Amino acid sequence: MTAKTFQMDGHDVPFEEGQSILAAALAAGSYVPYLCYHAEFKPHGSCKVCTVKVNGRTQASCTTPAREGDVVESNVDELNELRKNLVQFLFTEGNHFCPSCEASGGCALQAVGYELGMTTAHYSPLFPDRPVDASHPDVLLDFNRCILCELCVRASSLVDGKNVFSLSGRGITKHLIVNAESGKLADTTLSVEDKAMSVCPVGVILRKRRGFKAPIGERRYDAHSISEVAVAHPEDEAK
Amino acid sequence: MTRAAVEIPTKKKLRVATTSLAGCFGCHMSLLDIDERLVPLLELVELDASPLTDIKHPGPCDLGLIEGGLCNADNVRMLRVFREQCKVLVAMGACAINGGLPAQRNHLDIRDCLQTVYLSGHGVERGFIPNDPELPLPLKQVHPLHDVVKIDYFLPGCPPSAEAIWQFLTDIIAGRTPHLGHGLIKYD
Amino acid sequence: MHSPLDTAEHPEKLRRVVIEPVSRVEGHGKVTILLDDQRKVHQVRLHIVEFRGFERFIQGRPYWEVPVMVQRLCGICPVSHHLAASKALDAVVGARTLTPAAERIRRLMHYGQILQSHALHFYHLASPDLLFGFDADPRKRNVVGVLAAYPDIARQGVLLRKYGQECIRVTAGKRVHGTGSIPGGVNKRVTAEERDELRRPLSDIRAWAQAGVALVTELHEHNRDLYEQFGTVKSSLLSIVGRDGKLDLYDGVLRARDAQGAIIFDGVEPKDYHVQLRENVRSWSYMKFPFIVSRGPEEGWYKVGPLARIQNCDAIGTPLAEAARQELIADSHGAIVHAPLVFHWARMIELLHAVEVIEGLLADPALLGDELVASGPRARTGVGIIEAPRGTLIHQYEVDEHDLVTMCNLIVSTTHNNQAMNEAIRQVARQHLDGHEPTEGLLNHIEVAIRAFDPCLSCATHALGKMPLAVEIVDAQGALVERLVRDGERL
Amino acid sequence: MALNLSAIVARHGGDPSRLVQILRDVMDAEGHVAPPVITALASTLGVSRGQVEGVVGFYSFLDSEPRGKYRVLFSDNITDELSGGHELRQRMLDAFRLELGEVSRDGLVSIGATSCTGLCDQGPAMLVNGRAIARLTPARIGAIASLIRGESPMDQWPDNLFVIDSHIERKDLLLSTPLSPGEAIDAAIARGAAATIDEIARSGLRGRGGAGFGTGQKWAACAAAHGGGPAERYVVCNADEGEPGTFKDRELFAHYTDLVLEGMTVAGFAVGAQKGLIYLRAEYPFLFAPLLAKLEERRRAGLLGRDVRGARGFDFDIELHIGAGAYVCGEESALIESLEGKRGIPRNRPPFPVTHGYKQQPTVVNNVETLAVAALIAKHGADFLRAVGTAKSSGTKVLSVSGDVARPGIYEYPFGVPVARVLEDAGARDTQAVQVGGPSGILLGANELGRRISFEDVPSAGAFMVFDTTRDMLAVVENFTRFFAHESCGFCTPCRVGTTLSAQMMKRLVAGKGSRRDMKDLAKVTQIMKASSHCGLGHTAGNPVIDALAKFRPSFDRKLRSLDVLPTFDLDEALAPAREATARDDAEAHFNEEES
Repeated sequence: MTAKTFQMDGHDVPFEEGQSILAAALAAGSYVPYLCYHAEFKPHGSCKVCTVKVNGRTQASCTTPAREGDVVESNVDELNELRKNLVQFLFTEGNHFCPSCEASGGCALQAVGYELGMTTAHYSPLFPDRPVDASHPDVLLDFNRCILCELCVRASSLVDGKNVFSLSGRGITKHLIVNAESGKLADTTLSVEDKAMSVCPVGVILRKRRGFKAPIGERRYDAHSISEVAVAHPEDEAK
Repeated sequence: MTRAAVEIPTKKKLRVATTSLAGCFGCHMSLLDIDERLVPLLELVELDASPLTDIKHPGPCDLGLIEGGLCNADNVRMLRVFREQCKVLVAMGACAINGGLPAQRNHLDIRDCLQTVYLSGHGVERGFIPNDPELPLPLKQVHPLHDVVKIDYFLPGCPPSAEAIWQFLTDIIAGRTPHLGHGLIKYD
Repeated sequence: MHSPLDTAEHPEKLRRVVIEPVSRVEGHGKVTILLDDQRKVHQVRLHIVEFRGFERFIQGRPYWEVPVMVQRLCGICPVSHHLAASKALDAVVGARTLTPAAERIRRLMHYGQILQSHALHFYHLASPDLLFGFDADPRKRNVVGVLAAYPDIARQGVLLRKYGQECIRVTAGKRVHGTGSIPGGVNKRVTAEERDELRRPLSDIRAWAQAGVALVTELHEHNRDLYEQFGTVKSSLLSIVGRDGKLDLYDGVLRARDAQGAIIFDGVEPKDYHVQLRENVRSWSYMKFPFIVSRGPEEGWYKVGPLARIQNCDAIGTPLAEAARQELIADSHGAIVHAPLVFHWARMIELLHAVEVIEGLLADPALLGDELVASGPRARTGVGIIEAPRGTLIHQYEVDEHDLVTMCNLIVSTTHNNQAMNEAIRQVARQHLDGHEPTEGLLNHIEVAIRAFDPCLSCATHALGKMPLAVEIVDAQGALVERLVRDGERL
Repeated sequence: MALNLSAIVARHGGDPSRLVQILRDVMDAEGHVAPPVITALASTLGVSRGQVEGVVGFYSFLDSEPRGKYRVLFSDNITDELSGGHELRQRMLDAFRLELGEVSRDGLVSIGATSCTGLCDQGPAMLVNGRAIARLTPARIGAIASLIRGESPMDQWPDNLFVIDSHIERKDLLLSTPLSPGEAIDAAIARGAAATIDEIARSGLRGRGGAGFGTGQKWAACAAAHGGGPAERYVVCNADEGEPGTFKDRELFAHYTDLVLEGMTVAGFAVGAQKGLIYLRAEYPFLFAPLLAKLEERRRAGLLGRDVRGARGFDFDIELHIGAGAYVCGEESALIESLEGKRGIPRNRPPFPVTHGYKQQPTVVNNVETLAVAALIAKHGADFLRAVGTAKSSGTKVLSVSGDVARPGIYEYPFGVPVARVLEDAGARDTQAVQVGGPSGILLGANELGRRISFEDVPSAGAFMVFDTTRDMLAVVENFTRFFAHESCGFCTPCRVGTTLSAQMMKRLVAGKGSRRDMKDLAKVTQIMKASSHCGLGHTAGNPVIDALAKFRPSFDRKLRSLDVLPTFDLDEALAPAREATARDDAEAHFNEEES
């Protein structure tokens, strides 16, 4: 029995029933940029960076199940331009000061920006006011860098069973909140062993007093680009 | 010390002006970090206004490299002079591109910033906020260059590496569209 | 005592000459000069015109971010800020003593920085004045001109700087704004390969550094009167010295001498700096004016930087540099030297010293150790003082129980020299401008004096910025009569 | 106003899916939902605190911080704006010396803006503590300000303030065919469920909410879901009429209540549902009590409840849910999320609501008008509808006509009616443009008035806003971009950021401070939203901009200055705080006009 396949950028990509286009592509060694996807969680498709064209229609590849015979375009100028714009949107919306960010070099947002050749966020930055939460003895939350991927929300709810994180607000005021009347992380049950501690693709959820321990050259995306890392260890990357 | 014969070059060189607005000069340092390649570069490039020369205001130039964001009124005025004079204008480095670290004051009230530094500053005696007309006033927020003028190219990094700057300049000199290949785009 | 040229009695009746931006310095500043109808100078001020507010927005940030963040005060001496902040935060994380490897790696980073910055300042920025003359053709009075006229000197300058930058890259991860130093130590070990790579060019580097000292000595001897008189104003001196009294640019205690060389204070621990130093604010500069408390704001100002350091210490611990220092002392027959142009000489002696220190560090097996971080009982505050290339640099932080910075105070090298630079340019104005129509060449004299201090106006703009030159002549009503743009070829 | 939280929770059966309703009740009782109340609610309902806080933060009419004792919200639709709403709003702000969105220091009053309140035929309009007041005039504003100052309880305010007029100007098939309660249900029961669905399908009835999906097809899919086997099926009436410029559902519920409820019941019978849910927007508080009374009346008449109309086993009842101020909940899957007590975030599809809808059960979501028409088809048969309209758009369309017309109101026409005909009937003169279907619809220029309202040509959910030649079309589009920025749910990147950037750029352009780059970027941003947004809101948010750029280019060009790029911020104003701190006012402390 031959495996089911769809076509992506002219190559056959095998997939298992129920697998998304993104998961199948990554498993087959074809990189599609993404930010809010994580192999361990049900995809929800909010960042839209993984948008591909399926039979001519743009769709988020993480939430679109692969189907036999689909013709998928991914690594084409039009879509890469679209993705670059979405990454520019994210940079415009938050306060992404890479030069002093301890996640720099290991940050997926930054690495996808590199991958897509982004040299500027282009739009007029919004410079939102997002105070940090340092109340927890071992964890710092720097909301300035949040891209609202909800991976921490999902990890805390589904793996840790704690619901430490939620979202509030709407539109451009949507923001991450913690599950405490004080609004402070210290008043939640978060612990450093939680899954939610390890899923943030950017620099929001940080172990305190660990910043800059990894020297330049040894950070996650220093030696290899995110496209190489993501297809070399798709499961690992998703973690 | 041996003194070589000085030749005032006559060949048409690429005329380049550089400046630092609300920057730290790190981008200029990175430009100097091309090291020995400065020699061949300066055979192809004529420096106009720049922190490295005594030309204080740019004349008509082929290329303007600007480091630093817009922090005060003077920055805005100087940027506009550069835009008028330079055919191609480049935002060099994080500050020029997104305000950079100085933009971390953007969520603060500038009045409060000034007060903290000059009135309640540690070890300050008889403090007050400097208010002489010689001093340019700070803007409410720090802005990237493209908030005020058209920018032709963005050269990211804090600072962009010497390799990135070299690649960019050699592309421009050769008349190519500058392209930062893999590993040369960095935001930190 | 402030010179009378600080503030004119009737500024509204005077014409205003502006040098903006001051060029071939690191940063943004401008000079204004007020003259009367007889071209007599009534007021001269160096304004630091930019305000960046680092001290404020660092508040609320986690302390471990600070050493990386504060580097953006200055791209010319980022390592100085990187290390001064790290040292202050060493105290916060309780790292009373660094591991041997961390201590050496930081020193390698720092002396690499001294080397590259001094090379930059002398060869790329200041040497055109000294080699071509203060009023030489402004079109060639720059590093490009030096490259054309003195290719060997320029090339040595470029390579000396490169070497210093490589020391930084190896220890900090990149040449400008690395991340190598962290509270309690460093994050990156030095490998044997990296060490060997740095050792390879050392003999050339040493030779060029010696040639540099020889060059300034020669320049000084060729024009002794100018070098000794130009902008010379007496003041106190401040620096840190090693606990053994020798020159130490990375660590030590504060020592101040008066203009004659008598000790004002000595052995002051960094954490007690505020007992000895306070700051004043003037309306016309975003840069503050520090002074020695015991002398008061009027007379307590002082010089920092190479010239202060090599006269403040008891000796330099490396032989070549100490020999050069003795030569300088002998030249003035042991009297304290205050001449700004002699800063260049002192600077080259320190450059040579930096090469020697680096040589020693590279020969020290402890440099390759892999124990990088120390810690101990936490503290709420920390002060880090280091001798940056252009002078004493003070960083002070308070960190709360949540690890956030609640207070930041920075006194950067250039700020210490604020009054001294102002006094020097007033002196130059008296010596060279009084009664003359201010030409481009004459105005460059002002800048030459500023450059001698190697001001890092970028640093100074945690409250600052840049220096071109335009001369605006206004009539008594303040209307613009004439505008001379001191713009090199477009004057 | 002591808060009896347990009583409120008990009233809703302690059901977490009623969270939005519970929070509305808390708002009514206390004016805001305080953090301790959120904590208490979460623990009582057994959900995470973050979920409750997230819901409070999502809906416009729920606040976690105290607003004024009198919460005044001015409707900010373009029709309100054109009829002087902004001036009246300013008058009221001035009266209380407040900034927009501010609460007075004594906590007496807060004045803000809200999206279209569906009173476009009688604007400008406002909501005070959720109660709608239309036909605002300076005199009314003055009266309201006095009442507030006097802290007069709202139930003692003059009744005439709260009168909502009805302007049904033209009736056609739907609005003029009488139906006695129970007639359609009886017909459906007689025909049988499957045959009723067939009849609906054969009629060509398409959803009146705008998308035009075949109603029969939808019902059939729901009935067949889970293999047609046992499931809890639901019929949801989407009365979250949030599209600015539309108010036809308001009139249908006010005057054709039985017809709508009859349609729901028919749908329930056809798909095998036992429960119907009405999701009614919060902006129509004047409909709540009559509707609840009508439901009770129908229960008493055997039109709802067990064995409806005597049909054994056909148990069907209808529950009323009120929204809390979120346009996106008009999207059917967001509406379902909201019905379940959550933030109104559109779901990923597939699966579709017809198989996995409310509580993951097969669910039909239909527009108010669709259900009303369905009732008539059940009674009169498919051909009744097919007889009017066009080939692919059978039947009629109820339009909400507002803006620059002599007679704003409700107009029903057979599909295929030319736009010009509507304009003529409504008394429009010198028409410059018509926005059909609201901001997410189509903007027609004066040369397109021959186009026809139909799924084949110009589809419409009902809004029909008219702009005469005196209007600045840029200001119109700017209002729309502001609307979308306010209403984006924020789930996906393109819509969350794109709507905000569009609104900023349009604001600059309208103020004459925009640049060619802004125009280029506007086109780009709208394209990105269209291509990659998660739901219809984002897909259509750029429509007015795209249409205006194509059709009203001169309006843009007139406002552009010649520079390619202009500052994105006001330079001189950016120096104001530093001027204040330094007490400077010299020339150098300003950007002169030329520089700015």
